[in-house]
Amino acid sequence: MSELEIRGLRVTFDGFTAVDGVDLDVAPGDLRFLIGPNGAGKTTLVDAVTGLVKAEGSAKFGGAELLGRPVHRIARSGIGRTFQTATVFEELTVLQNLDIAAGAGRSMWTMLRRRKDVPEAVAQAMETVGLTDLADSPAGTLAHGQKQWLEIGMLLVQDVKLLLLDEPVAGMSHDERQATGELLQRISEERTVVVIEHDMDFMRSFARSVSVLHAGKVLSEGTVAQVQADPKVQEVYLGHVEDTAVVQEA
Amino acid sequence: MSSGSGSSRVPRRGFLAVGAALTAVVTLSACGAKTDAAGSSSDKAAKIDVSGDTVKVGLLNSLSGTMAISEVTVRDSLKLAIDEINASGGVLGKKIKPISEDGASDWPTFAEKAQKLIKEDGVAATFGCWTSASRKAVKPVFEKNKSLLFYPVQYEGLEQSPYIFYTGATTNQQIVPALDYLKSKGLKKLYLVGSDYVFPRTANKEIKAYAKANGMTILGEDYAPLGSTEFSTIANKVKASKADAVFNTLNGDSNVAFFKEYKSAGLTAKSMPVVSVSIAEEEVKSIGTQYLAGQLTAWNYYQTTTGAANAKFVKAYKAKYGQDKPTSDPMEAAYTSVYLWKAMVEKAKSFDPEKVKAASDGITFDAPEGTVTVDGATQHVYKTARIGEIGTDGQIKEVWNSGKPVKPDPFLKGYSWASGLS
Amino acid sequence: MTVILGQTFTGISIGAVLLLIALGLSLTFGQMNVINMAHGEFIMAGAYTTYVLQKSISSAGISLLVALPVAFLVSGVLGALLEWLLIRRLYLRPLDTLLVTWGVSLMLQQLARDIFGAPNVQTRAPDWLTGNIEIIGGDDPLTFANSRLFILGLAVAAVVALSLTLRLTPLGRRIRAVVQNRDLAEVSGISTSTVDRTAFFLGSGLAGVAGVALTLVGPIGPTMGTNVIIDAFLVIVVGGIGQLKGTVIVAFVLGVLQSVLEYSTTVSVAKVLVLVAIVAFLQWRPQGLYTLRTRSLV
Amino acid sequence: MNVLKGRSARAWAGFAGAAVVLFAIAPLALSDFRLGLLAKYLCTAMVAVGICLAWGRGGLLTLGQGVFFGLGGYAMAMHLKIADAGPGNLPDFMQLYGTATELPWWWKPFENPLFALAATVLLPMAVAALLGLFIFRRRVKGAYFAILSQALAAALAIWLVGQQATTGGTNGLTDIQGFFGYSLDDPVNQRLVYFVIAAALLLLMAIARQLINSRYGELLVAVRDSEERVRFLGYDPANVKLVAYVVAAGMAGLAGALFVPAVGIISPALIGIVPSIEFVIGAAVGGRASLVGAVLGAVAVAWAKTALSEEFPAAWTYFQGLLFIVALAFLPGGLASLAVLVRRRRKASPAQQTAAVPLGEAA
Repeated sequence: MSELEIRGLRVTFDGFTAVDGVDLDVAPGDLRFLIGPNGAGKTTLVDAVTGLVKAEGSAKFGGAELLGRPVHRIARSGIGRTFQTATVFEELTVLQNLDIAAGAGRSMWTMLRRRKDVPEAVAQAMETVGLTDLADSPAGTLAHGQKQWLEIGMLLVQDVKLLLLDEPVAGMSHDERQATGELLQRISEERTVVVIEHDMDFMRSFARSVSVLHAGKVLSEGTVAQVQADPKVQEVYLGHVEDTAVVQEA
Repeated sequence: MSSGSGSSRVPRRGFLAVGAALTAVVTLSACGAKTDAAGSSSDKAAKIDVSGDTVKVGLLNSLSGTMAISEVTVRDSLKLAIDEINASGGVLGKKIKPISEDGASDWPTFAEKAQKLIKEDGVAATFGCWTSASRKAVKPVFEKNKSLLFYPVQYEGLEQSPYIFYTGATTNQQIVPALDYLKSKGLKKLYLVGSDYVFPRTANKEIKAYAKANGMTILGEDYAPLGSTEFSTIANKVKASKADAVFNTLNGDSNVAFFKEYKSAGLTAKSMPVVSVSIAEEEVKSIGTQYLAGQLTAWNYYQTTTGAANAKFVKAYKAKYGQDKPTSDPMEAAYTSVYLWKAMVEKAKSFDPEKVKAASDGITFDAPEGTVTVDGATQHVYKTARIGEIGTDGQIKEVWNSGKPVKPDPFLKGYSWASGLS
Repeated sequence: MTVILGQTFTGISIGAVLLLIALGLSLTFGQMNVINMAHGEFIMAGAYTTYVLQKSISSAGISLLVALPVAFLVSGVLGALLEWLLIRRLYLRPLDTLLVTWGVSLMLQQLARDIFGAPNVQTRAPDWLTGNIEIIGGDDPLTFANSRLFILGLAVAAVVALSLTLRLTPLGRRIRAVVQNRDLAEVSGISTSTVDRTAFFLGSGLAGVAGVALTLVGPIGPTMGTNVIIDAFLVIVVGGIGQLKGTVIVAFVLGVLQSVLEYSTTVSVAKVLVLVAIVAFLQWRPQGLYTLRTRSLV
Repeated sequence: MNVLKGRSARAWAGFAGAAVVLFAIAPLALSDFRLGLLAKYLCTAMVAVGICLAWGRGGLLTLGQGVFFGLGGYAMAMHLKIADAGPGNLPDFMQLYGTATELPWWWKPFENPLFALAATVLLPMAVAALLGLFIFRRRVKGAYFAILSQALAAALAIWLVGQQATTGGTNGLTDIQGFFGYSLDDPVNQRLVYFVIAAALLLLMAIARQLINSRYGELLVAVRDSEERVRFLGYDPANVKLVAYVVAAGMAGLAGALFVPAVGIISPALIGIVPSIEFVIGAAVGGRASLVGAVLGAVAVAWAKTALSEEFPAAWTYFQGLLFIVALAFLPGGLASLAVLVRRRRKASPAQQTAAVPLGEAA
């Protein structure tokens, strides 16, 4: 199991600095929550680590530098992510979605043949995220929460070592959040999980550690209790920290 | 949801089906090959449908696409001639029934429609085609089916198909006389401008050979892609060359842009005349006399050509299609071609293409352009060459003619300077 | 020397024509990302408007000047109509829009053929536009054609007018807001459908103006639009989507490139070389000359 | 599993039925002329098979298929022209328009029938691979890709026209007499050509079907719908698209090659922007994502063109325009989506509707 190690990460868009010198260490087996107000640079940070935007500085996973490599290479080195709006392949079935996620390393010959049966990893992942009964439904017909789960399932079959989840429980009911949180805890036993989240309640229930981002910088870091006690954090959130759910926005 | 349902569960055993299909192919195609082993069939001339009291002829012109502009007028004059013939009793006692097909400015379509006319409709002869490319596309069809095509447009020569009659000018009836005319006027430094296709390139090859043998110089040669409408650079080049005259083989839309640019560059018919071989009355109308007045054209016929036959033709055409519709050389050649075919058929007393061909030599017709005579050896027509000047009224005024019909010489065999050309 | 100057001017004037025909596209394609293949037919509509007006107004000069606003209106209304009938259903499917508008363009061409006849029609240019200005006299004169200068002026005026409209007017602000964030604009109370239609009206109207200009240099016929449309799209693609300055620069660069290559090779070769150069350029900068860098969702 | 078996049986029957129609009924029912036309339509259908794969499944709007069709066609026609001319002779048009006394170097390899045959498919594929490599790597997509394709089609057509002495210019290569030793004059051999084309079409459909049903086919749809997402799963979408693009190009090349003996001509007019767009329309009308739909659509549109233009040339233009508008604006799935709708309505299975299932099993 490897560690995510970010040093001096900077991302600028036409003069605007979205991420401004972030240092971040996430240990193996951690379940780290990234919180912060809108525009704090949370999503951009994940974008930079996964190769979607260009960045300066360094981001290493398991000792290997990620910056500057193409997106699919980073993905193949064991880093997976989800997006704020669930992006699954709507016209494909749940099974097909998962099968594709499982198959980046397949040989040409395997690719050109039909799928004969359900691969073991796919069956397991379907079981884990509770979509076995819907295996043959097009992903486009799934409820919102189910799509989020399908995405997590895709990361599982992809067998990534580092999961970067962007607001995985947005739009879920209370019960669904609870189930998702428990799932994340189990997953993080063997992998490293980083979650961007606005839902403070959810964060308090499941985070092992928390980093607070503000204006492109890390404002505070530690356990939930430590962070909540930090006056700087309270100032940034203008007291909203105490609310159960901060409205999330794009 | 940009596309249809990706219904995903699909059959597995496609390959089996393909296997079956392939077996079927092999069996069937083997049959085909075997029957052929006897050798290629020899006589399979298309059947001409002469049942009933009509005889069918095909009219093959582009009625849509870029060439429709020109070819519709040819179709109209073909119909005029057919109507006149029918009104005076038809051919061998049968009324002519025209079957009009659209070549759609697309060469394979021309070939397809030619096949349809011959094989499905059983036409006795076909009239039409404009571009060399369409003629080249249908030529094998007419030759294979031993059916006749009458081609009414001036062209680049170097062709003599046994199943095509060429009623437009070949090069020695249009381009060579135009060069003779320029030479006689002392215009010896030429600039060549043409569209990028067969006719201009071939014509310019001949012009260069002529120039070499006649002490003329070619200062430049430019081709624009068909349909090109940006001519400022070419106009600059022409202007900078200080040529005596321009020989213009541009086609269609390009002429409009060329002459507008020519005038903008300050060039005029006085300072540097342009001789065009593809601008007839119809084109003058769409370019505008503002840009064309005083420029020269080379043809075998103008609407203003004198004679009773032409007066009758122009009057009949305008009565049928409208007073504002001009008549032009290809239209006249098309009109004439129907009458020539009629005369051949009547001389042969048969619609059979072989007999019609055999009867063709020496057939004459008092055409709007003057008397024309078919040369049986080349299946071209003796025509009078004319140079005209475009007037401010849009009419073309004849300024010179060859005096008597010029014998067609598609391969320029009678010209020593052309010996290396084909 | 005069050759170089002459060809540069020719290149700039080719660029001006390109710019005029591409300017409307920079709005509909560049800003709204709609590939409207019928744009060429809006140019045609502008040209035929000139022709029709000249039949009723005998003075060539006056009819040309009157034609400018009238053609803008005619093509603009056609564009708004097209947007309302078809394009608004297709905003999420840009490639389908391409094929649908190709169908529209076929029908408009045939319509023109049925109304005005298949042959080209002619318009008379006013006398003050048919001559030329002598810059260098003498044996090796350098002249600039009046019609080309007029088109250059028209193109510059149109660019200025468009960029001022986009920058200064409330309408322009709305258009930019919708382009940048459609959903946000919608919730901020902007009627995006009205903005779309207005932008389409403007873009298509500019095509009409280009059509008037083209009557001075080229044929006026049913297929005149198709002859220029691909070139116009290439200008936008190379310039960068949504970038007026990219469109302007690229139009002139391509114009000069075309004229230089035409002079030193042949027109066909020049055409092929320019196309190849464009493909190569897009290898280097796939998003065009200027791009907006933004944080994008997937 | 029963459903699966039922469907594969139906597809089997479909293939067999198509074979019977193409190999038995059509040749018996149609005159030589109409059968020749059908051969031509089937060639456009072969292009449509590739378009179905690349556009319908892969979302690549291939507006430059004319280029590949033309390359295949020219490769075939060049060989046939050389063969017609006989050893040591130049093809007729070169004697007429050219100055060369021997074959240009780039014609020479086509003297070899095997090289020419391989080139009809491999040449378009190689060109597509080269282009695709550049274009997809640099993530040129959507509108850019479509417009670039058109620009290339235009460039190739203009170039071919300009090289009259060695390519026949606007005329193209015409008057092709023989097809690998068989005279094309002979109606029996024309039928043979038809059978070859019909068999090739079925073969291409089988290949496309296999690709669509394979894991690759699923991945291709995934790339079409969300290219970035696929990238985050560790695939390089450029390669995925490249395969579909190259296969489609090969199919268009084969279609062009077989078009030549069927129609007897290949010319730049078949390569430019307009024919390239016309190739797409058939697939669009029939249903771009459905193989059968695309093929039937291509044949139907080509047939409608012949039928309508025989009667009303102007009407054909209106009709063609209308086809584009109706098929794409109002029926993006093409006619095939109508068939699917009908089938769904007949079955009206409630199982499909119950998508929202509560969570529970997660823990």
